[in-house]
Amino acid sequence: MPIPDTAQPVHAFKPKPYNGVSFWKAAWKSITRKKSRIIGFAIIILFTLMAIFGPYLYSSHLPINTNAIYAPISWKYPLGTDFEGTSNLALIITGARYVLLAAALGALFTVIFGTVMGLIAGYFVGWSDSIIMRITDFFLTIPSFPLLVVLSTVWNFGHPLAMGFILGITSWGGMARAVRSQTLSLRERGFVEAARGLGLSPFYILFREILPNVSSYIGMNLLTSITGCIYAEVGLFFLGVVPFHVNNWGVMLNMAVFSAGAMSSPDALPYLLSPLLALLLLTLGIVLFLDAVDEMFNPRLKEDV
Amino acid sequence: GSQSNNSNAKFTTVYYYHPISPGAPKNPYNTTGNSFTSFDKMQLAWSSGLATDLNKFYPGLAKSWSESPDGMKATIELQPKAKWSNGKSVTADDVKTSMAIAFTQGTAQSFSLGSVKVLSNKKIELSQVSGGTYKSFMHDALQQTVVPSFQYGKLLPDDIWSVIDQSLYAGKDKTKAAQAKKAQDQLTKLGKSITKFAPKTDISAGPFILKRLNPGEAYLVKNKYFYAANKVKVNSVSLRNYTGNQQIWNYLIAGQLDATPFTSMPKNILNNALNKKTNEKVTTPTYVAASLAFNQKFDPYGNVNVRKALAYVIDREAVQKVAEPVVGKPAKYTDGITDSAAADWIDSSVRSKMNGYNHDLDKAASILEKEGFKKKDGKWLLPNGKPWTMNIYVVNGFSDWIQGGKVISSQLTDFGIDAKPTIVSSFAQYQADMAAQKYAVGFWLNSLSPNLYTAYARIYGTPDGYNILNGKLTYYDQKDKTKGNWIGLPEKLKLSTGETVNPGELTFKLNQLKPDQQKDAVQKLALATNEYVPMIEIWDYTHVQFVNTSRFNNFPVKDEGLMNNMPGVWMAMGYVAPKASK
Amino acid sequence: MIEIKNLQKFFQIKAKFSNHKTVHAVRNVNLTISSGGALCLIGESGCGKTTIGRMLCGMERPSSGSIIIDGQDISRLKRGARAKLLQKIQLIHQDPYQALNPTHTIEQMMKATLKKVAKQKKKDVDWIRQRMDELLKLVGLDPETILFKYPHMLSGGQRQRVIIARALTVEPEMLIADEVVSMIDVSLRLGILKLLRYLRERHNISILFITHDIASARYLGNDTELYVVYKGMVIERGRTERVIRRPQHPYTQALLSAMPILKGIEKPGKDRFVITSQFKQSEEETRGCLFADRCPFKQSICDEKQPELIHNDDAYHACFFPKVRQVAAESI
Amino acid sequence: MSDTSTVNTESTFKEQQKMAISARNINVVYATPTGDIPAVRNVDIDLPRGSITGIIGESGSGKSTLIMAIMNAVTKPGKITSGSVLLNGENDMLQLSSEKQRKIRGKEIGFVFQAAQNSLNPLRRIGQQILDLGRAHEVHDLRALIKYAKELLIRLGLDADRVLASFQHELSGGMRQRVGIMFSLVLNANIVFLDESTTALDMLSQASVLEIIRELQKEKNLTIAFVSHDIGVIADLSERIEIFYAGEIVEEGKTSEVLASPKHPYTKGLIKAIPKISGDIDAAEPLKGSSPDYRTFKQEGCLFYDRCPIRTDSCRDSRPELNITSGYHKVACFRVDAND
Amino acid sequence: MRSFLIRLVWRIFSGILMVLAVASLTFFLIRLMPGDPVSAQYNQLIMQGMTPVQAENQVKVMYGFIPDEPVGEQFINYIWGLLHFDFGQSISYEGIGVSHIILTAAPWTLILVFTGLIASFLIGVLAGVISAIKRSSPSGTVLTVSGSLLHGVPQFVMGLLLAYLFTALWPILPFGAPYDSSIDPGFNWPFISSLMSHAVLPVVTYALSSYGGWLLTMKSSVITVLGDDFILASEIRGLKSSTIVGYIAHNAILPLFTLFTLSIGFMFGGSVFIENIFDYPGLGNLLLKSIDTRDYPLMSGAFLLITIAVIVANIITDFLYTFVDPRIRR
Ligand SMILES: Nc1ncnc2c1ncn2[C@@H]1O[C@H](COP(=O)(O)OP(=O)(O)OP(=O)(O)O)[C@@H](O)[C@H]1O
Ligand SMILES: Nc1ncnc2c1ncn2[C@@H]1O[C@H](COP(=O)(O)OP(=O)(O)OP(=O)(O)O)[C@@H](O)[C@H]1O
Ligand SMILES: [Mg+2]
Ligand SMILES: [Mg+2]
Repeated sequence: MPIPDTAQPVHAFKPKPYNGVSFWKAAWKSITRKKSRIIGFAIIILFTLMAIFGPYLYSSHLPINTNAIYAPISWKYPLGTDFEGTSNLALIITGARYVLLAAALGALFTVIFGTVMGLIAGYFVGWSDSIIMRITDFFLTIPSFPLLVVLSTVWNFGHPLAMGFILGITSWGGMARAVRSQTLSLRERGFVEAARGLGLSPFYILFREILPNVSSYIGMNLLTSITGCIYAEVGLFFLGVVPFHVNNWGVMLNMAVFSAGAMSSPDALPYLLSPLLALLLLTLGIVLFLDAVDEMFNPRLKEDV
Repeated sequence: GSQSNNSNAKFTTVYYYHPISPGAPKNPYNTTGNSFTSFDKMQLAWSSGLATDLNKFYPGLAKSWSESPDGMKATIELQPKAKWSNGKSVTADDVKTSMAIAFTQGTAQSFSLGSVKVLSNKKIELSQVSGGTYKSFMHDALQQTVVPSFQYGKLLPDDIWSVIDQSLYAGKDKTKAAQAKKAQDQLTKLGKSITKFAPKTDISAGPFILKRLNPGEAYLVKNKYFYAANKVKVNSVSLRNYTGNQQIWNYLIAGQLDATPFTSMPKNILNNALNKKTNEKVTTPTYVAASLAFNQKFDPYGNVNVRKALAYVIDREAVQKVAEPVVGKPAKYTDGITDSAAADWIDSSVRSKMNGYNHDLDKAASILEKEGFKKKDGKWLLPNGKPWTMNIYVVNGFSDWIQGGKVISSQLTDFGIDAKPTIVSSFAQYQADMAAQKYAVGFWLNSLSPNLYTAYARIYGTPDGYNILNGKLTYYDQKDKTKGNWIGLPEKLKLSTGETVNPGELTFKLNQLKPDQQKDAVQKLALATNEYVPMIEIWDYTHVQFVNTSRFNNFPVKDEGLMNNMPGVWMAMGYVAPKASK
Repeated sequence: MIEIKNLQKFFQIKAKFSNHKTVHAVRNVNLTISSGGALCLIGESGCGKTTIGRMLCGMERPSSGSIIIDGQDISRLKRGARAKLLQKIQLIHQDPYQALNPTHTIEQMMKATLKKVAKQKKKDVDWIRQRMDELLKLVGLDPETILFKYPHMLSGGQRQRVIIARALTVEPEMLIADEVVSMIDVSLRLGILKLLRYLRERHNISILFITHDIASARYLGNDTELYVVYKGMVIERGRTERVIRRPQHPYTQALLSAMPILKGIEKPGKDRFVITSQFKQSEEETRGCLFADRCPFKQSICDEKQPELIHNDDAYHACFFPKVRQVAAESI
Repeated sequence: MSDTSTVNTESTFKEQQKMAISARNINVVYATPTGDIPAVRNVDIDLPRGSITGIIGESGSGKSTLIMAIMNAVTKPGKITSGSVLLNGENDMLQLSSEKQRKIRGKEIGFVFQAAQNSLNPLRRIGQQILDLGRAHEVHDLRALIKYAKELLIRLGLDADRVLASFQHELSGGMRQRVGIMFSLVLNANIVFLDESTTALDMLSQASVLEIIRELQKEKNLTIAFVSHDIGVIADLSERIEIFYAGEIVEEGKTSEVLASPKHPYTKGLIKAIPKISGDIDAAEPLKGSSPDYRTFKQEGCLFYDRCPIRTDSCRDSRPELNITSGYHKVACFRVDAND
Repeated sequence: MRSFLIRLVWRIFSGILMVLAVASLTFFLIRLMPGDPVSAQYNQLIMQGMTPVQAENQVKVMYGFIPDEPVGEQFINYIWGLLHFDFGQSISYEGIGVSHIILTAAPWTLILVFTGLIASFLIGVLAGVISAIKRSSPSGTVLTVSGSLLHGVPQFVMGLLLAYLFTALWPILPFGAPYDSSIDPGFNWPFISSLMSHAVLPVVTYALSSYGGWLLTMKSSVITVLGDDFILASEIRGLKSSTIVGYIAHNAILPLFTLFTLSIGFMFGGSVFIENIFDYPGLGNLLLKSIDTRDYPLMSGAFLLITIAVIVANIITDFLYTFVDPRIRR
């Protein structure tokens, strides 16, 4: 009896190289598919560059000009000046590094804690699941911002790493819960069972079989967590409950409101609005870009054209 | 006809002594108690707070007062018409009870009160403890709060005065000393229960009485039993809770405040406030200065020449212009007291010996070089070759400090010292950390009062290790980290006049001298401060207040001493009248 | 050779705040599959077929009874050894749309297990490539065109073939095919059935075929043993053709009657009957025959006693009143 | 060829009187990112009154789309681009006002869903949903409606009271499917569409559902269109059969006739490929090639060209029409006779 | 019904456990605090113009003792106190029990949070339905864009903008107190209108900052439900469109309940900003003030009460959910 070859494909595909399309190429494709995504991507890149190179654009301390205190918007000061005549634009640019680094770290910690916890809880159902879920519930229920405020009195999170860590600690709950429920449903999916049947290690199953399937969710969450972390962090600085150095967007907000009287006097308004503008622009970029992430991680959308 | 119309006018201001909280008892001894100085919380008299005339008082419940020539006794006569808001008369007994309570609060001890003698229903005599040397005895006594004996008396045991007597024993007898200790403990315990006491009704002998309050404001109405009720032309007062300068600016600019207490503010806010024609600015002197202080434990600030060099580097005028443009004046001299006070105290001969530390970068550089510092690539290196970096600590919410710290950092950085301000989240934290010697450089308020002892104690008191324990001066070395000595000057300072002084002792002595005897000590202290620069004075504050004339007029703007007091005092003195509205 | 002895399975259905329910999913099942043999479990939904399969491949632990693979009782083995032994039995999933990871290409999938095997066998990368090609060709797929594809680019039949190819990477001795064709288009079913038969005949891989479509069972070869399962119990067994033509148990007959008739090609068996009452997972154990509540030929003893599986006429059945009925359709 | 087509139109005109549904020239297009998919093309279909018509085709061949189009209920991104659907020879479903359409749906045409498991509102009890249905169609005696529903449920072998008081999630798949049938009949619809109503069921359930459908059909003289990809089910149930391939009908006729002597190579292959309980197993052959996908729909010539064992070059360029071979038996193939 | 009660009891029990866990967390956090609360208080008094001796005496009066019993004992006493709703004594509010202070602040926060939550929920859900149904028309797009924009704006930014607009630029709304103190509190119009006008800004901030979330979630939920088979089935059965919209709304709103629970936490978290910006005397403001003054007992009390509010609200939502979703009910 010959090998039955009934499934001979009719529309012969041209043999392609084995490695297929690279992730980055496909990602780029999905980014450029829409104008809004390109704008979002550009904004994110802009801010990333700002965070990396911003501080090198200016001398290590920004020049002050006591004759241009709260100067209005002009060519020299595109976003006006602060209480000592330093350009707000320069402050925003040099301040981006801390804000973005801490937020990125925070999002990273959130995603890492959340994913690992969620994967473990969802895959190894049983006592580890119960324990992890109790902890997760605990962190989900405690209102995280007040917790951050309280923690700020114990712990000096002046360094972006510490700030990121604490932001991650307080916000991984939602992520863990979502990843767990996805893992729970994925582990019922045939391919996980099949992988187990084939004797693949739990490590392989968790991180190579299941993880890629939640990757688009993780990618989206990474981005939304970044905004969440930026808000929380800037919020902490704005309230002034953490010790801070100047040149930080949240500190600018704090100073604009509580020392410059931006709320009571239009002179200092640019000082208030520049960090707000930066925040909103970054958020906009992330929101626009988010659209592309789902597509980037979805193999279904990779090849079909 | 318009009288009744105006009587509805509500006088609005901000009460900044303590937060207004509905839960707090209506008890003046409670630090957050809902009892409001000058409105329903009365003293015997109100100090003018003027350095030039420390003993100038405005009458409160006391109509007149006199002091024995040796300063050991004060005789006080109460307002004959003074009554509590339930119609009962204010008597000498009330004062005696209040003084007994003052012992339980620790305040009576602080001005060496020894005994109280009721001379008549409205007359009372206060005496210092035997052997007491406190020179501001009457000054402090007059500022004691007076509460009704019928309300508070029952909180005290009948033998309260014998307990007080026992507690005051300072001799060598061991049994008596033990007894005194026990009595002191009993007083402390009593004090605790008194601060917790929550009277059912607010009984006031002041011009107003508390009607209602919510977490944001207190509402008081006129007390018809007030002894000078006819002088009080305001019918109701709304006291808003103080939450921050920004809030006051907002109210001020919106024209909602009839009197605005002192707030620090940037120039744009001032301009905006004055845009409102009915806002009137009132400036009076204050005795507070902002300084940059050093902890000499940290390298290189233990070196006096380094501190001097830094004083040359800082351009105080530029700092003040940014940080405190409205209510500040650049400090001329680093001498421990404000320049306005110094004018009265420092002779020109001494003054001429003082260094103005005028902005002079070359001089600073040459001093540093002499001390072994080197400049490399525009940056100063410490004598040990390490880079020189500096964190200037300031406090969140103290916007002038933050901005000052920022400007000073810029100046220092320009000069070649990497400096940056670090903002501590709360003042409580700041003070705790400061005392725990965590900061090398930070801002400090000095010269807090017209009283020179209090002024110099800001430097040569606890911060430098000098404490008064049981009336005796005790010194703690900086090595004992728990005692709060964060300045760390040597105990003995050799002055350029050749004299060697102990600033802690000199300061302590101020406490026991009459003002006219203080001058010599003050000049030595000022010179020592100038030569050893424990802190660099940056700016002096001026007391800028606002009154709003759209609803009320006849504010005591000419009377500096009165302006230093709360509006309740103004009203009791017949100031502030509703405007005839159309 | 694989043997199952007295296999039982109880499921505790956890209800959070009330009493737990117990489902007796598999009752005293015995079966033997020789290497290269084929065995087919049929029965309606919920009767425990899948559970038997899952217990066999170690996904589920039996409540009692033993599973003996190549003479070794797997419950007596240590974890590692058991896992190794169980790899000889591979489960092919019912749903080809779920059994493949949508984020992996076929190549990635095949490589994941082949790498492991290569490591054990100390083979190199070339061997992996070679083996991959070999296996894909074996299941009738063209490696060149299929390797770089993601599952969503394949048809149901192709997927099922990929799944089989992947199961073959670990060189199993037995495949458990749990309703492998029910999700595939009718026109493609036969291809998969023939593939299974081919594997069995040419590669000596035994097949446990689970289905509720008796017709499919025929295509695995005429030496296939057919086991009819009802409520976890085997109620009739015998050679496929034998059971179809001469069913003795009313339940088997009901199943055969339920096969649709291809008008114009087939005519219905003369004794055909349809039972309309629904299958219920009984909550209490009955003393009597499990099928009694739905049996059209029930008699009073059927409620009293449980019939045993007895040998009769070169087949086994569990019925007090066995009677051969002509229910299967016949060609015209 | 021309004369047959004239005969065709004439006879159809007459037949329309007897037709419960008579659809002409239906075209449905799905707009997708990869382009428009003509899921149903130029389909004419008639459902004679009181008959059971089976529609068979592979997954994705457009069966569901067709019957949705007949009800004018194609969902986005689909669009009916042309056609007419006469109901009992009169109202054109595709032209009626939406309110009239609504009244016809449910009341005159019953529909049992492909995914009948999910065709019930998960948040309302079955009984409530029957009442909703009654109110929507202005049934005045709701009590009687419920009574009738119970009757039907009992006929369908269910515990009626329990079912009416249940939520969807409390019912098993088979029960839901039966409830779906009840819904299609409870307003006394004469025309019932069943879309793969038994696909998810196992053998016994399927057999019993089919049995019930057959009984009810006889009893109420229903017109039924039954869609399935399982030729066995259709062969068993229907009188007439329509073979669907990639959006077009390739063969139609009486079931026994078509099965006994299939004309189209696809039909032939299909019949050969079904696992059968009788006959020689080695004679069975799998159908070659893979199911039609979106590329197939766009093909120029015969849609079955790729998989056809008897294709010629002309098959690639032009598409055969559905022509009568004998009686009601119609085939769309150029080479009808080639294989006989 | 019985299982319902058992579930209720279980939820409440686990809620209490959660509160105790949070309480222990705050207890030990506070023990980790840098700087001694007592000495912080002492320095504060000096700042207020007292002499060191006076300040020392005061501090002694306020604390009575310096807590130096073993931590274990302190912890047991603390938890024991909590069980009696005794949160200890405030430091900055002399002689007042923390429970008293937080209980006077709590109603204001609750009023703001719940009015804001309910307002944003109702409006957001309504707008979500409209934007889903009209998603290809301009009005739907406008709604969606408004939702995405507002969703992106952090609460404090929203608060600052509103505060600037309505207390500075056009000073038409009051802030700084929950109502005008010269008005007699009670059920009378001047009082109620004063109450409302003072609450407008914070409530609007809450509402606007969560409106976008509701809108977007509701929109996607409605779109999901629109694609559900049973909606198509209902159409084919000829149900009235009003009935179908009802079906859609009911089904679409269920997934929002999980969001609701999360949102409660978020809203209470926002009280820290919003009450600070508008000087509203609620728990969030209290928390900040207690941190400023390093009033640790008050701080942990305020934090604990916020957590308790969130937990209680979660339990309530959970039970409401069992009422609207029959799938959960047994
Ligand atoms: N994990 C489980 N927990 C509880 N009960 C289970 C579990 N798995 C199966 N069951 C029950 O065991 C019985 C047998 O189930 P099984 O899946 O083996 O049936 P099946 O014959 O394969 O049915 P189908 O044809 O639907 O696949 C069923 O009543 C089922 O409800
Ligand atoms: N919403 C849709 N969007 C795009 N294409 C669709 C959509 N629905 C159906 N199609 C396409 O239309 C064609 C016919 O689909 P239809 O659902 O009618 O097939 P079917 O014969 O009912 O298949 P099945 O047996 O799987 O139910 C298919 O090719 C399918 O890809
Ligand atoms: Mg199964
Ligand atoms: Mg379909």
